[in-house]
Amino acid sequence: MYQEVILDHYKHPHGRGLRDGDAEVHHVNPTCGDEITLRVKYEGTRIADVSYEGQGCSISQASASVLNDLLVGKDVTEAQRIQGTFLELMQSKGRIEPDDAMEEILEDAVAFAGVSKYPARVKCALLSWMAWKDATAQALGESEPAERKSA
Amino acid sequence: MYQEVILDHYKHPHGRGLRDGDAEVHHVNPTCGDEITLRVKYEGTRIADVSYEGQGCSISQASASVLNDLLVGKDVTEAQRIQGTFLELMQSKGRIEPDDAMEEILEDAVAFAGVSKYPARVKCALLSWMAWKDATAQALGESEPAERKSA
Amino acid sequence: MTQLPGLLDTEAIRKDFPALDRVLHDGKKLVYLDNAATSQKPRQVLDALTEYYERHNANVHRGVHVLAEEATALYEGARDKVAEFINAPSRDEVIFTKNASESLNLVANMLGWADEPYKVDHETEIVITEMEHHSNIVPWQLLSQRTGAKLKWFGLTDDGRLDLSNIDEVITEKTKIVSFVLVSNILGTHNPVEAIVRRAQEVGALVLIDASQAAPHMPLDVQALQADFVAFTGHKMCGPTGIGVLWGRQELLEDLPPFLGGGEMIETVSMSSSTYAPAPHKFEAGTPPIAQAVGLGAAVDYLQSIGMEKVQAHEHAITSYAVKRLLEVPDLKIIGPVTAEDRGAAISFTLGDIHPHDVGQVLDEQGIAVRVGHHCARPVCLRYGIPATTRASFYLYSTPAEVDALVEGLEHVRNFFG
Amino acid sequence: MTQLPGLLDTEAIRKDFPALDRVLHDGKKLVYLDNAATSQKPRQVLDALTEYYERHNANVHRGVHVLAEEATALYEGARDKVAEFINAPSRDEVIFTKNASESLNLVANMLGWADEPYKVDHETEIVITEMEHHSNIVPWQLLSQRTGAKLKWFGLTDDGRLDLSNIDEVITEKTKIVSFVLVSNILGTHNPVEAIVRRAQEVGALVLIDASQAAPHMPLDVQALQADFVAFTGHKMCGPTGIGVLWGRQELLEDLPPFLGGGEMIETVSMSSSTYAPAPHKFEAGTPPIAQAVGLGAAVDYLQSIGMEKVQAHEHAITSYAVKRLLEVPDLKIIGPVTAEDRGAAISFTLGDIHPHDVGQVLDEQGIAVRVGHHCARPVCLRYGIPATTRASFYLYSTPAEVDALVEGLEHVRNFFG
Ligand SMILES: Cc1ncc(COP(=O)(O)O)c(C=O)c1O
Ligand SMILES: Cc1ncc(COP(=O)(O)O)c(C=O)c1O
Repeated sequence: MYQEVILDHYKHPHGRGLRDGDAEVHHVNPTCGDEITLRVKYEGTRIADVSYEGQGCSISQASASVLNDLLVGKDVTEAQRIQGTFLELMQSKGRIEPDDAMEEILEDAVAFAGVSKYPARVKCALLSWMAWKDATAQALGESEPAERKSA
Repeated sequence: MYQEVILDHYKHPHGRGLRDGDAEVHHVNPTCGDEITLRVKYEGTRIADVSYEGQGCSISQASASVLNDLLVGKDVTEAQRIQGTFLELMQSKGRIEPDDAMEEILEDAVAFAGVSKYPARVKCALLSWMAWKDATAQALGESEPAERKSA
Repeated sequence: MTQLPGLLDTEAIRKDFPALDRVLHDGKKLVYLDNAATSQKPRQVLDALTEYYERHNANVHRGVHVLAEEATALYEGARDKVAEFINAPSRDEVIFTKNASESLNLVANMLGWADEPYKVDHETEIVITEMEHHSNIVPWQLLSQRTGAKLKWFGLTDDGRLDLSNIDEVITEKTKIVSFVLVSNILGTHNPVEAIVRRAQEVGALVLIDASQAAPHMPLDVQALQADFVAFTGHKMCGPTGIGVLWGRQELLEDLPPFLGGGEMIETVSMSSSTYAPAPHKFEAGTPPIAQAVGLGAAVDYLQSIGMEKVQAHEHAITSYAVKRLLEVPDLKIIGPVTAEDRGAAISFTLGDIHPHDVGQVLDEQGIAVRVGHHCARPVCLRYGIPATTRASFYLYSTPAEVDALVEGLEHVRNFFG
Repeated sequence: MTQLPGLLDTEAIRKDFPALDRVLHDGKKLVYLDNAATSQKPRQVLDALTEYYERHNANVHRGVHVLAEEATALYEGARDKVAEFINAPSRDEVIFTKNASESLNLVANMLGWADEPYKVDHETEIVITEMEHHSNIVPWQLLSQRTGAKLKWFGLTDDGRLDLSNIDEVITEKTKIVSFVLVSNILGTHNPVEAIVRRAQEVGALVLIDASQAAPHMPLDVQALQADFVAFTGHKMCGPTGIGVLWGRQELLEDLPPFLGGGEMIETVSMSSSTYAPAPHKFEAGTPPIAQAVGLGAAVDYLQSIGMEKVQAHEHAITSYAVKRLLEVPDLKIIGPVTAEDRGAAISFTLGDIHPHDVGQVLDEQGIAVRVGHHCARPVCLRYGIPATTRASFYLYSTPAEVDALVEGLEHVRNFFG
């Protein structure tokens, strides 16, 4: 499960550190103590920045780094699509073999396909993604209340 | 386990019916609903009568009949010895093969040796004997309080 | 051999159950008619247990090693199987306990510690019936003693049915919970769920159904029952001892407080306070009965490979035949419904004045295993003024020939004590 | 191969444990170092289970047929074996539960519903320690929330021992119960019983000892411990899942109220009230874990055939060796005592910045099964400021070669994430 890509992101995380944001959330995985503090910064519906601090295993750390890579600069709708695809992959119990279409959407994140075979680790991989979803709901929910329901 | 002797006592119980007594007790075996009401009549320390009414299985009924046979007319010390021997036999889990000495003491009651192999039935065989012990403690305890402790 | 419509191929089925080959008392083949107490186990279940212990044994959840992952997948997979077996809307509504008794106590305790609107206290009432198993009486007596709630119950008719004539007085606005048995283990009666559930819903009371004698014998659909909780036990349905089930509606399991505290049921613990995992784990403290859940999963697979409709039809045929044959025995009186309609495959009876202990013992000498006593339902014996009954109870491997053996055995009992 | 004094003949012993032959990930032989979570089961235990189900399976107590009598004798025989194993003054003091967690909750609940002098209420205090398993924390938190009693605890020293320096302030005249772990499942610490028991007796508090990590590994003598209750669990001591034990002093079991209500635990039941059977049955509601008790009896036989002193000596030797070898691994820090004195065979550690999840996963790829996380003792992790640990834990079949494999595996982990 430890793809080279994952180890790279773990050892050299992208975008790590807390910077200015519109909303901040703190998520914990109580079963293993993995933690993340994550901030999102929006310009309209465009993701200007995702910054984060945390501690945890290589999977949760690398996943946050990949998230930063993938989502920063995207429009929120596009980002939600990516998040949905990543969730689908992680919940596939190893049954999805990422194809070209999926690789186009997920880029480096397809390296996590192998993690989905390990139920105990799926939560690690999803920690930052769940935090991002939450933070986005807060950030956009406040300025555009109509969207709140869908969050 | 159903020795001829036991069936005889069951079908033709000796001394059944409630007659005058110095003490009366009511014992129940809650697991099977067997019940006995038993009275003892003493003349000094001699057992003048043991009378009883009850409902229950052949073993509990026959055992009361045998008790009546064995104990009426005996002195209480002798009766206690018989009761002790019967208790020992019933708790032997089929490991005691009654010898002549035991047969001398227990007479018909040795027929219950086979019952001791059936843990669920031992309580049935002992019901009347426990009732008798209790009633005796009451009857003699009241007139001779010094004996109460040993009951 | 007697041919009845609806019978299963018992010759094939019996090959799966090693215990049925047991020979007793110099050469008498076991006739096992004590299925309401516990069922025998098919080879498939024993193999699942052995395979679990020999290859996959580990503690579940949170483990990152292969064995822990396999054990978790097997344990949680058993939950999926049970959920499907009872048509639960969600697998997370299936709680594994140690037996039906724990399942029933679990509900009683949840309600004792609950907040409004569920809370049982001295201003509220609990409703059960006179035909409950002790495991569905004593927990409510304890709850009533400890909270001051009033315990009420439905009585029985002379022919062994629930007397619901006063249902509106028994179940009232004060009622918080109605708990009753779906199929009685002593009378065999199959109770009318709908009338009770309708009245309970009218007054906003929760409904708990004790399906211990139903789950093994007929299709069980918790959604169709419309109850809030359903309890049953593994060992009566081809599964191992040491495992029971409580199904409960998700929102209730979310709202109600936990019962046993410990490992597995928590989300996060500090010395001063803890938060709890979502159901079902919230109610599964400590290392669960892992192998036993796996065994129960295999039992469910086994029963479903035969089909619960077919099991039910088989038992109905056997029960009809047994009722008819038993009524031919002089002095035999069935305690409970004397037809096979709306009844399960447990038949209690008395035989003249002969005490059930003697009936059971003499039958045992012929290799026939029945249960005698009050069958953990003493109020039923009190109601009918008898100290005890003899009970023959059938299952998917029971045959008409075994009914015949029972009837013959009873003739022998009569002669013996005649 | 490394030769250490006091080792058992593991070559022979390992032949009894089929799971130890398991081969993982294309040809890697299982190195099972997760024994504190659960132990593997010897063939003898699996055979006892199968034999029970194939020949003797029936519900226990009150049955007059052969199978019911055999099942009862086997079940009650297992109680005799366990009583002897822990040197209980009476077999009737041994209660079978579903796991240690139930045993611990059982005591908490008895005290919550007890009369004076045992009653726990808002004027009284409960004492535990910071190194308890969640199963010995959450029941007391629940009891404290529900009764208003104050929950207090002993803290830990930097080297993983109980800090008893303030024992007279922690255990006071208000203390009703002191519950603590004999051997910690996360730190490995073996706690000093005598000092705590002496102080508890001084103030008249009851003492409950959680021996879950002791019973499998050393001679356990409940009389020598001088506690009032001792809890442990079957699956960690070569027994099946689904069975635990609570030993309690007879007079307490007589005085204290029941917990779960139902079949088996009663003397007589009517609709309006019930009386209870004497202990142990009073605390065993419903069909007990019959096969699991039989399996635990076989496990006890197995352990005694080897001898608990020898098991202890073996584990001491392995633990000494493991502590020494682990301390050679760069960046490895043992959480808990760094000697083999007064410690059990569970060793927790951190490895530099590498998260335990990653340590465990990479070890698993080499066939080495360890546990990672907070080990159901999160307050210990909080105390030492770490999110989790990696834990290797040994048993009677563990070998020095397995310790070597672990150390080699850890080197690999360091290189991998280095
Ligand atoms: C010290 C300690 N106490 C209690 C328990 C709980 O045992 P069980 O999970 O079998 O209830 C465990 C094991 O998980 C333990 O290690
Ligand atoms: C109707 C009914 N309810 C509850 C129970 C209790 O089941 P268990 O003994 O497995 O807890 C039984 C069986 O004994 C039963 O027949």
